[in-house]
Amino acid sequence: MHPPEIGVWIAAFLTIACLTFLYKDNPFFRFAESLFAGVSLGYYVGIVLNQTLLPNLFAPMRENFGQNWDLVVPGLLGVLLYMRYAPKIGWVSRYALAIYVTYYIGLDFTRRIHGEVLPQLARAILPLSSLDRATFFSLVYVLGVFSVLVYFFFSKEQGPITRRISRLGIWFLMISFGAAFGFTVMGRVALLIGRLNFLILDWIYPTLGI
Amino acid sequence: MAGFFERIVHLDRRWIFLLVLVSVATPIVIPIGLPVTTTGPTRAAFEFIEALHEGDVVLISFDYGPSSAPENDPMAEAVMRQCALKKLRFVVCALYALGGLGLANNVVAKIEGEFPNLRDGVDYVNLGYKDGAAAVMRHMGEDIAGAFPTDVHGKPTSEIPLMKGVHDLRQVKLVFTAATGLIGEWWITQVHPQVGIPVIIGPTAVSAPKYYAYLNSGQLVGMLGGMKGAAEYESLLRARYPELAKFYTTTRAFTATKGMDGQTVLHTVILLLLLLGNVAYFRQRRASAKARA
Amino acid sequence: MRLAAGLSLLALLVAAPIAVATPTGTLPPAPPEIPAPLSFTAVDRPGDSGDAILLTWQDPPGLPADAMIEIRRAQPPADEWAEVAEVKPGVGRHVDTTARDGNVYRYEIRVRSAATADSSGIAGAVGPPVVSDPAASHDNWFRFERTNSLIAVVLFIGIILGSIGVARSGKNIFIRKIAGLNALDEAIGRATEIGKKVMYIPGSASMDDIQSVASIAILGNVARATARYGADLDVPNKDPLTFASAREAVRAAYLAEGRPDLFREEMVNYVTYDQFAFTAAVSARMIRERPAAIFLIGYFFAESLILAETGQSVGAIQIAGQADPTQLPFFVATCDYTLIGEELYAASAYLTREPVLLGSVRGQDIAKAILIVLGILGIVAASFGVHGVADLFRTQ
Amino acid sequence: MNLEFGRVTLVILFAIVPIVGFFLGLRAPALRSRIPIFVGVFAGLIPILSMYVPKKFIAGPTGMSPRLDQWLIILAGFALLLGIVNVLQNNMRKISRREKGWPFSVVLLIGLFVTGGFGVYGGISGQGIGIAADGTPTPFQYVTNWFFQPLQSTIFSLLAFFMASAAFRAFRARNTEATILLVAAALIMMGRVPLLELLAVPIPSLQPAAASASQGLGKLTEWIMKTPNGAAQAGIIIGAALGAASMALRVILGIERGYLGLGKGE
Repeated sequence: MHPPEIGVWIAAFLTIACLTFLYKDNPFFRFAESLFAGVSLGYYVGIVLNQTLLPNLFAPMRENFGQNWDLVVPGLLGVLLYMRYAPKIGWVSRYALAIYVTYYIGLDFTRRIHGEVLPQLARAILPLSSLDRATFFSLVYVLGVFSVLVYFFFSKEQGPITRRISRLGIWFLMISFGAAFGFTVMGRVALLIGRLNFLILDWIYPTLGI
Repeated sequence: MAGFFERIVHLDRRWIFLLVLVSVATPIVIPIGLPVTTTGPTRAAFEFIEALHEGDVVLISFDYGPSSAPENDPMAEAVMRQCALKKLRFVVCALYALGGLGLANNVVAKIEGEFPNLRDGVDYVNLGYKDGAAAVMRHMGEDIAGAFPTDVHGKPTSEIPLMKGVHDLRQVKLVFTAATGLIGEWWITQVHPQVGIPVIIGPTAVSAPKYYAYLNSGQLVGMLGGMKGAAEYESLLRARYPELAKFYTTTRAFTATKGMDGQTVLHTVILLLLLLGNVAYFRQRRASAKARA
Repeated sequence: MRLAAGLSLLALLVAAPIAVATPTGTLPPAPPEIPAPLSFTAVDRPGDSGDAILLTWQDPPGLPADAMIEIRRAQPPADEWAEVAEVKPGVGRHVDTTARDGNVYRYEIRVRSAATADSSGIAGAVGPPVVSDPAASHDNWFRFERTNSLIAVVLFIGIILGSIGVARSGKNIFIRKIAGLNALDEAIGRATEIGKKVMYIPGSASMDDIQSVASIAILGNVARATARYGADLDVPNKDPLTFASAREAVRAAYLAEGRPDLFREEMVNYVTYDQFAFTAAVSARMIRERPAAIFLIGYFFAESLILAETGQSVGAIQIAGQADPTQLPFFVATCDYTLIGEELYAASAYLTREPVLLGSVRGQDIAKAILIVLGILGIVAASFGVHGVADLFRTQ
Repeated sequence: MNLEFGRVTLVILFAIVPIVGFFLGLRAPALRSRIPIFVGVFAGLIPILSMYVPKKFIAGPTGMSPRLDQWLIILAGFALLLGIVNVLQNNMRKISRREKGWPFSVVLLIGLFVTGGFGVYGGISGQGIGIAADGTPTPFQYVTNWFFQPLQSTIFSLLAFFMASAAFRAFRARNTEATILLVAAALIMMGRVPLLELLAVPIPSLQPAAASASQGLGKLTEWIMKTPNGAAQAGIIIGAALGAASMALRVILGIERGYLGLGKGE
């Protein structure tokens, strides 16, 4: 068994420095946190340059300008973003932002109705005719969906009936939140297991020669 | 006694942190080996893959990063092992920007080591990473080689034997996405409606509840929810294929099944804390009501 | 190798009719006759972007057990048939995505029995071919399978614009109390009193997510309040485009309140693009500067709980808001108030009481009411045995 | 030059119109906000149309909608520099004024320049940022493996601690709603792991009973997740989707424009 390499020692130090934040803020954590902010930003410089700009902008333009001449435009729009630092004409950066935001918002618009509202409604249309356990479950489901929707009515003052239905909706929400919380504990513990695995299996054991 | 409960109600959270640390670290050093019970979505996923035929093509998409690797890695490994045993051909890709490719390479290398008969380009192919997840997916729905012109070694996708007859996702029998965030959901909301391909998702435990709605509406075939889902899958796999046991019993390697020991201990500790917190809360409330009366 | 196979196929093709014509007994027994597929058509695949031809047929009765359907194509006037695909019986359709718009193709389809000699006695025997009319692919104007979704979209747009119109004409619109938004002023007021800052985190998503856009709208209102009270505001950002938007919104708010003197560029600052580096830096900032009010509004991911728990531990009033359900449980558990789901989008209407915004909230309510009615009608119909009601709402 | 209809239209809408708009805006301040909003209407309509109109020029692989998608990925790439400029400004100021904790700003900038430098070097030299041709990690990959990833994973793992403390504090049966929250969370936590088996470890005779009870609890967990939770999630999704769609409409039509720093009637 080889002793762990220097990288493992660095990683172990940074791991422990981050964990000390749980006890209290301290210079080790502050060092790790500042380093993390810098390194992560530098990381994205590398990622964006190598995985976005080079393959999507520079390479296509260099290899086949005739097919990709239009990519000049997003490049220019990108430069427009920086115009906000030019005091007199800062407003031209609005073009870049407006195009970016409205395109994705438009994409989102149909996705919401096409991909969320209609399929979820289709799912709630369940036959409730027979008297068995499945029907009871369907009834619970249907009640849940519609009572939560009633809770989200904003522009109507609640009458005695809608108030009760919307209260039921809140109960469904609370079941869902509690359940989702309980369900998530696992995933978070998994992350901690991952870190402690690293510290114990990759750092402590090899260092001790186990 | 009242003083004790008073202290519990306002317990410094650092004591809880210490308790968490100890209860997760202990099982790593001293494993327990608790049994795992399986759930419906995991069984549905398992049986769906079991029902595929030799030679069918499965897409395995690495849509997660290193931070959720303890949850997602065992899922991807388990599904790949199942593909290898069933002689399904699998196409690997990574759509997660932050290290999805590195994880895909690691898992593929691990499975290559376990199944020396697998031939790169024939039984599986690793297409590597591509930026712009949603656009790439839509592109794959129309033309896989267009979305991934080369595999991870730079070999043109169109020349890879496995990809003969696999032009777009319509010729693929299943997408398995091991996912940490939104990307997994896009397979369901964008690709499934586009080409009608069945999707199985291996989400992190946190996003799993959201996918029940998709399971219910039939947009999802099955799901491996978090580390528990992965451990369930491992136990299904070991039950069906005893020859896999060797990968799941080494002491040094990490498996989801082992992770479940730490999970169980910590869940027990949190539940005991909840109980204690509530008992203390009611004791204190009664005490203050008495004081007022 | 392939040539030899082709030649032997050709020989078989030629030989087959002769074998049928010859009286049995003098020659080896005739091979079992292989039927031809029925009603074969080749047309442009409807509702697509071109470059695809849809082939449909019916499997003939009496197919050999291991038969495959072989599809070939030629480009007239040339008569060279090239293989397109081989599919299993029972499918009845195939889409040729290798077709290119502007070309005319003819397709040929025939049944091929197993290629191995021992399964049916004949190696790769093929049945008589059926040839399609010439077909060409083109791109289309409408996806018919999305008719239901288009109707829904048009209806929705109509409802929203109609309600906005009604609201503009001066009709008073009621809006129910949303506790989290009522607390907003109180939280900022308290921060001003004790001289601590107000921290507003507009989520971790970029401006391509509509929750970020909603958050920026709320930030505008929060910034107006801090400008009015003279409280210090701190808006750390993860996404650079959200950062750009947030800065514009805050600047505009201070201007609108007539306090441009109080606006400082550093109020809206950029931290880093990494989710957890951002979380670490902002959590540390919370511990060091102890803001009195923290707003976590927008699209958050796993960092939600770290931020909210840290904010809770420094004793800040916390108001969270998110439309996506995944992080809501953690906000509900750790924050004083949480805007849940649609409440996030109703917030700017609630805070500004602008008729246009109120009108669109009213429109959403009408849409919800219609959905509930449709859902209940659907359930009633389904319960009385009407099939396929739910399919009306399924999208493709 | 590829002069497809869709592509030329994109260039006219999103390059020519803004250029004209720039010159018009120099003279007429009102147009400084109106033309961007006008351009935005088209940017918003393109993806909506491409959903229903499969014509090549709009929805084909190189049609307007996918092409605009590719454009905006590039635009988003440029945006990062906007953030970096701000980080430089803020930290340089801290250092030059010797504000409290300024040495940590130095650490931050070193991290930024070293990592970013490795990344830029990898891009310019053609070496890339992953594994080099000889199989060794590039400097960028080394920093990623031993600095970036451990830091990221560790901060993420803090959630395990915060889950426990948040649960302890928040899940108290104060009223009906809080009680429902508590009970649901506790049931799911019990059902997700073989907890009863763990408790039965000291008493072997109880183990079969524990296993079957655990199985039942697992089923209950599944039902809660699927039915009441699934229903509530569907309700949230439908409501939020309507809210989002309505907001989207307002943004596309230029009614909601706070994100551009434009108030009402500016």
